[in-house]
Amino acid sequence: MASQIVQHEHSSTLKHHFASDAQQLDAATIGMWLFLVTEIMFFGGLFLAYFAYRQAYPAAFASASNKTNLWLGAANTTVLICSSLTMALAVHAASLGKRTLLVLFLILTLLLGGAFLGVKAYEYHDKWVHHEIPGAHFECEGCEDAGHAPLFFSLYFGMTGLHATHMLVGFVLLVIIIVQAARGKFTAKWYTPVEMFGLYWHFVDIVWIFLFPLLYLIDRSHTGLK
Amino acid sequence: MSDHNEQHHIVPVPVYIAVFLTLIAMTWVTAWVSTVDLGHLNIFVALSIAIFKASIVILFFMHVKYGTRLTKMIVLAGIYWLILLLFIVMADLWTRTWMGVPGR
Amino acid sequence: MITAPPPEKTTPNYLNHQHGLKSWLLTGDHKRIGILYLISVTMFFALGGLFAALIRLELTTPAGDLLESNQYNKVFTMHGVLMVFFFLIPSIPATLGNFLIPMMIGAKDLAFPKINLLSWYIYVLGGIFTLYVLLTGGIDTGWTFYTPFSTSYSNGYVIAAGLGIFINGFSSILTGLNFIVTIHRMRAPGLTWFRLPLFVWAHYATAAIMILGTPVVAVTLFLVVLERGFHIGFFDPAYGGDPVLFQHLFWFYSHPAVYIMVLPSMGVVSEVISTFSSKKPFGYTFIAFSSVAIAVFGFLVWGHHLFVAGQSIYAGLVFSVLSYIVAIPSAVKVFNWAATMYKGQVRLETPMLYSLGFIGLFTIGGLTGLFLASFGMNVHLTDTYFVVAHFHYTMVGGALLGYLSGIHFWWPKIFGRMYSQVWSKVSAALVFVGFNLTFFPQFLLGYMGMPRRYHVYPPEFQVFNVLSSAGASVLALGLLLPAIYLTWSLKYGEVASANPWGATGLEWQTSSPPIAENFEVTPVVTTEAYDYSTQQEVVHVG
Amino acid sequence: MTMEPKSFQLFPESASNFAPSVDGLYTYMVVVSAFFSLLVGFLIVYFAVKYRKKPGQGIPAPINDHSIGSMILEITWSVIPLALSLVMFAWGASIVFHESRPPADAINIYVTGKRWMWKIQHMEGAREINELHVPVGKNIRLTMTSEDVIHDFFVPAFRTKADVLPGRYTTEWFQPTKIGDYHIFCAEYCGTKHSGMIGWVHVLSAEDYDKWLAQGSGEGSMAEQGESLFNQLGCGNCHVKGGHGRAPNLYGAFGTKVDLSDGTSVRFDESYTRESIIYPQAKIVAGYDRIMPTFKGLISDEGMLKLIEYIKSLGDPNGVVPGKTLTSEPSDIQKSGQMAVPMSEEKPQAANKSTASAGTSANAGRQQ
Repeated sequence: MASQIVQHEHSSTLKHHFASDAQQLDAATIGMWLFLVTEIMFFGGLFLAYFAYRQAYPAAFASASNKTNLWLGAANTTVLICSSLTMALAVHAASLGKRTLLVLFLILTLLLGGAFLGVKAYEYHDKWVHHEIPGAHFECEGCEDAGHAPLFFSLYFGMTGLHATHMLVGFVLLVIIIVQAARGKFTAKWYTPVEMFGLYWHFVDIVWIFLFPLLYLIDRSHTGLK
Repeated sequence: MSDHNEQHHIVPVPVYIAVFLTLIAMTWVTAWVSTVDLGHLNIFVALSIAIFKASIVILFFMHVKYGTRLTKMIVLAGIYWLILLLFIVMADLWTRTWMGVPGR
Repeated sequence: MITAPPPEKTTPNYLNHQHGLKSWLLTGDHKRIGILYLISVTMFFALGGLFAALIRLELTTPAGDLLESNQYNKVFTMHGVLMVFFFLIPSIPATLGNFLIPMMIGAKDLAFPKINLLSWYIYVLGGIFTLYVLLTGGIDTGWTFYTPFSTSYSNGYVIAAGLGIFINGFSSILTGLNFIVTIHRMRAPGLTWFRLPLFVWAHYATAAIMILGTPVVAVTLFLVVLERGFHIGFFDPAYGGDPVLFQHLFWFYSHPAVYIMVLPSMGVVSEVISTFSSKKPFGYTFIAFSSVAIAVFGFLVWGHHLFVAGQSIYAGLVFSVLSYIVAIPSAVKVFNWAATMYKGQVRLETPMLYSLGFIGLFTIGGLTGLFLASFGMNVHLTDTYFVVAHFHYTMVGGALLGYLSGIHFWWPKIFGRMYSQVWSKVSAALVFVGFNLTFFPQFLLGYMGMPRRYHVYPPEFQVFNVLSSAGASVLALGLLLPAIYLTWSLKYGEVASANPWGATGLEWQTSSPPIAENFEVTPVVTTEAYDYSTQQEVVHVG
Repeated sequence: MTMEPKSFQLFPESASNFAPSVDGLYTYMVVVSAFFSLLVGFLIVYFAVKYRKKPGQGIPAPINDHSIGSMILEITWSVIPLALSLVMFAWGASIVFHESRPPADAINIYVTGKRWMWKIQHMEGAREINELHVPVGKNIRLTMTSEDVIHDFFVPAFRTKADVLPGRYTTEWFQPTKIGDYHIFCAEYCGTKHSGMIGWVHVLSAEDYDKWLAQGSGEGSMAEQGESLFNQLGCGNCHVKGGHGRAPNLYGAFGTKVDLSDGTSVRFDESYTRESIIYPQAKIVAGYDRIMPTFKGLISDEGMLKLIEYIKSLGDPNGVVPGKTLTSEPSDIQKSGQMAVPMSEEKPQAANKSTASAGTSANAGRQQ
């Protein structure tokens, strides 16, 4: 790119307490991965609750899970995987210093993320309409063992809600990064924020990769793909 | 200190595309398999596919395959501790009825 | 980031190279952030201590004559919450660790200075939530937040308190993250892993626990907040939820958390014992690896808090045997410290007195832990004052004494001043005597069966309670003294040399107080750790 | 109360079969701990005195690194403590196995914790609050539950305790060995008057106990009260003897293994009974339909215990040792194609008398 700054031993992006760019990048990567480890454990608590109660109340979980919309879930998974691809390609573009391509892929990622959240919001609305929100007005029409169904829906909203919160945070960060990218802040030598954000975005994708089968795909054999 | 000079390993685009297509395929495979009654195997199949999908995202999209040994160790530590949490607590739940005395 | 101005002529250091409140509140300097933590942690400690005083005062008589039951419950809850989450966990890592780790490894700063500052602000924010709870009416769940009491029955401000601790957790996570990256990637040339001071090893292990454990308690308290706020069920038996699951999640963090509190103290003690024996620590590698072993095995024993809680007894037995295994690395440390003094040149300066006190009290704390690790013994002892005495021996006798030892040891480095040697020794003696008088009787009370968290108690327990309260007043005096003479020393203390104790680490090779960038030139390490033969520039004070 | 408190003591009264073994283990641990505390204390003081450099002599000259480590020592001071502590583990484990296996001949007593009192029901019908009368020398088995939060039934003189959980049953047993009055404490923090949730165990001689029991309650035995509740709720309309009804046979069923419709099985115990009444659809017996309505909120925790005692009394549970299973009798179970739920229309008031807290009582029992 034309705007590229010539990098020397001490580039403008090197903080004073680091000895080299390599050390700085390495530190950022390790730091990001450690952060993701804390995220794994953070979601881990919810996954544990999920497995514990699914084991205790299989009938309630199976029939409550059938209340979710498999097509929307699968479509949303696809959307999120697409956004992961565009994010990976954005990092790729950044590493080659292709600014326009970088911005394009980031915007695509943003749009796909928005689509995911839109579908999620629609699903939440659907649950609201059907009173499938745990609380005083909870109903689970036709559920087996409806008495334990609130546990499934508490976990459903807890897990997808936490996931959606992560998406929202990612959304805000992504907007900032797009602006920075458009202004040419990143170069082929230094695009650490893009790379770190990519790790975050893929992590959020991975969480969904587990949420989809656990929340949408229990005991579908009796209902089929509907 | 590690002198880690290969700063970036640039992954070829076809690799990304291949991973992407596998992920999409697996998504629909797992959705379809769930409609086949495999009894208790359903959850194992679903989780195996999810673990496979997550692994290729971690290895290729997140560049861990090309990362330092430290990065790999951090990822493994995270997974290990998650399994520790899940397995030990589930082991308690599994064995709660063994004694045949409520609360023991 | 603050970029250092060109060096001035008048001995510039990190304290005086910039002035004004803004230069402190927006600093990226790990040393200044360490001091911000020092101030805030001390405030929370004082507050927690005030609640402790109320507890001991109330318990001098069997009847509830000073406080209402409800007030008493709020007092011990606030004591626990403040001391555990806002003092013990950040105490050494966030103050001394923050200050010293970059200096000990010859770095200019932690890897992420802005994140370091952010972690302090998060800590303050969490603290504000907790103070809000305190001012608006308190919380009566106990620091353990057991469900369904906390979610459905408590009449305290569970949501605000839960959020306060939830938020505070991220401060701990970010500190741990910063430490691990820094220790991995910022070490000076030549500083291999086995040349690291044991303080750094201990903090590495601590940071690992912070990263792996804290998120679990954060999400658990978050679920409690959701359950209480929106009446949705995660642990509520009304929906078939399992309160024991909450306890698993809670102790998955909160047991390793006691190692977050005590491991840094062990690091301090390793430094202090070696320095004041002028001898390389006996079994350096064993002490180093025992820290890591404690961190790893410490994650496998949380279930010994659940022996009588309705957990399966098979799970309980596994947790019991694992608890004994985690005791071994601690024993290894104690014996190695004692062996370090063997044929050393022992100087009984104040930090050494505190460290020796630590060894004695931590030994008792650890040994009484063996009582509680035994499933059969635990059934009788759990939830009694035996537990209270045990964890105060490890948390106060261990973590707090280690903290005081460290503060006295590095005070000349941090502020460039010496404190009164006489008063500090008096204070160390008072703390040791007062502590034992306070908590030893509680072991006996526990075996006799006095349950913890009791506001009123049967009269046969009074004798030991009076002894305990008497001890607490001595302890309080012992802890007030340092506040006075340390503050006094800031202005009137003798100016300290760069290395007043004849210690080895890199932090003693820069000036006291250090310059903003820690070192004039990045040091290159060529010798093993604790090489006392290379000592130069030694001035004794005292 | 009835007991003269002693002003000073180091051990609580020793009044159960567990007390001597727990005290024995305690003594062993105290000896080991005292030895190591004194050893470490001695070493530190001895080294500090022997190798002390007086202040004012400056920093000492470096000494030879002749003692910077020793593998033999490290192994010694790892292995010896490990061996000593594994004795503690094994000893403790043997005690806890003993404590976890109530003898088959034990007298069943039911405990319900409620903020802030202990409600106790005897099989014979006697009920008491914050007091528990038991005969000396007999095995006593407590089956406990809570109406609200977690409590803990702790008798220091018996050296045993167990948490009392809402929505679940826990068990505690002991054999009182000494006549006298002993403290009951709630040992799990349960709110404002936690320290007031105390009471007394009165250990009586066999004759005194019989006399005390004879005073009775006038309400009949727990099983009888359970039976009338069973009838009021209309349970017998479906749960017919011999299994001719729409619902599984309950006679002689308690303590057996029950096959469920999803292919798994569950032991018919207190927790399963409770769950099946509150969440009837959670675990369906193989061959039956999901027709039973929930009784959530209709039965108090004490009423539930009466029903359990009644169901236990149906048929002969002889030889049913907890943990062992009897074979269920498939001939007693008949398929039912019926659909309607023949619930009596009026909800029984007696069972419904309680309480706002009924909503929190639920089953967290986790059979597989």
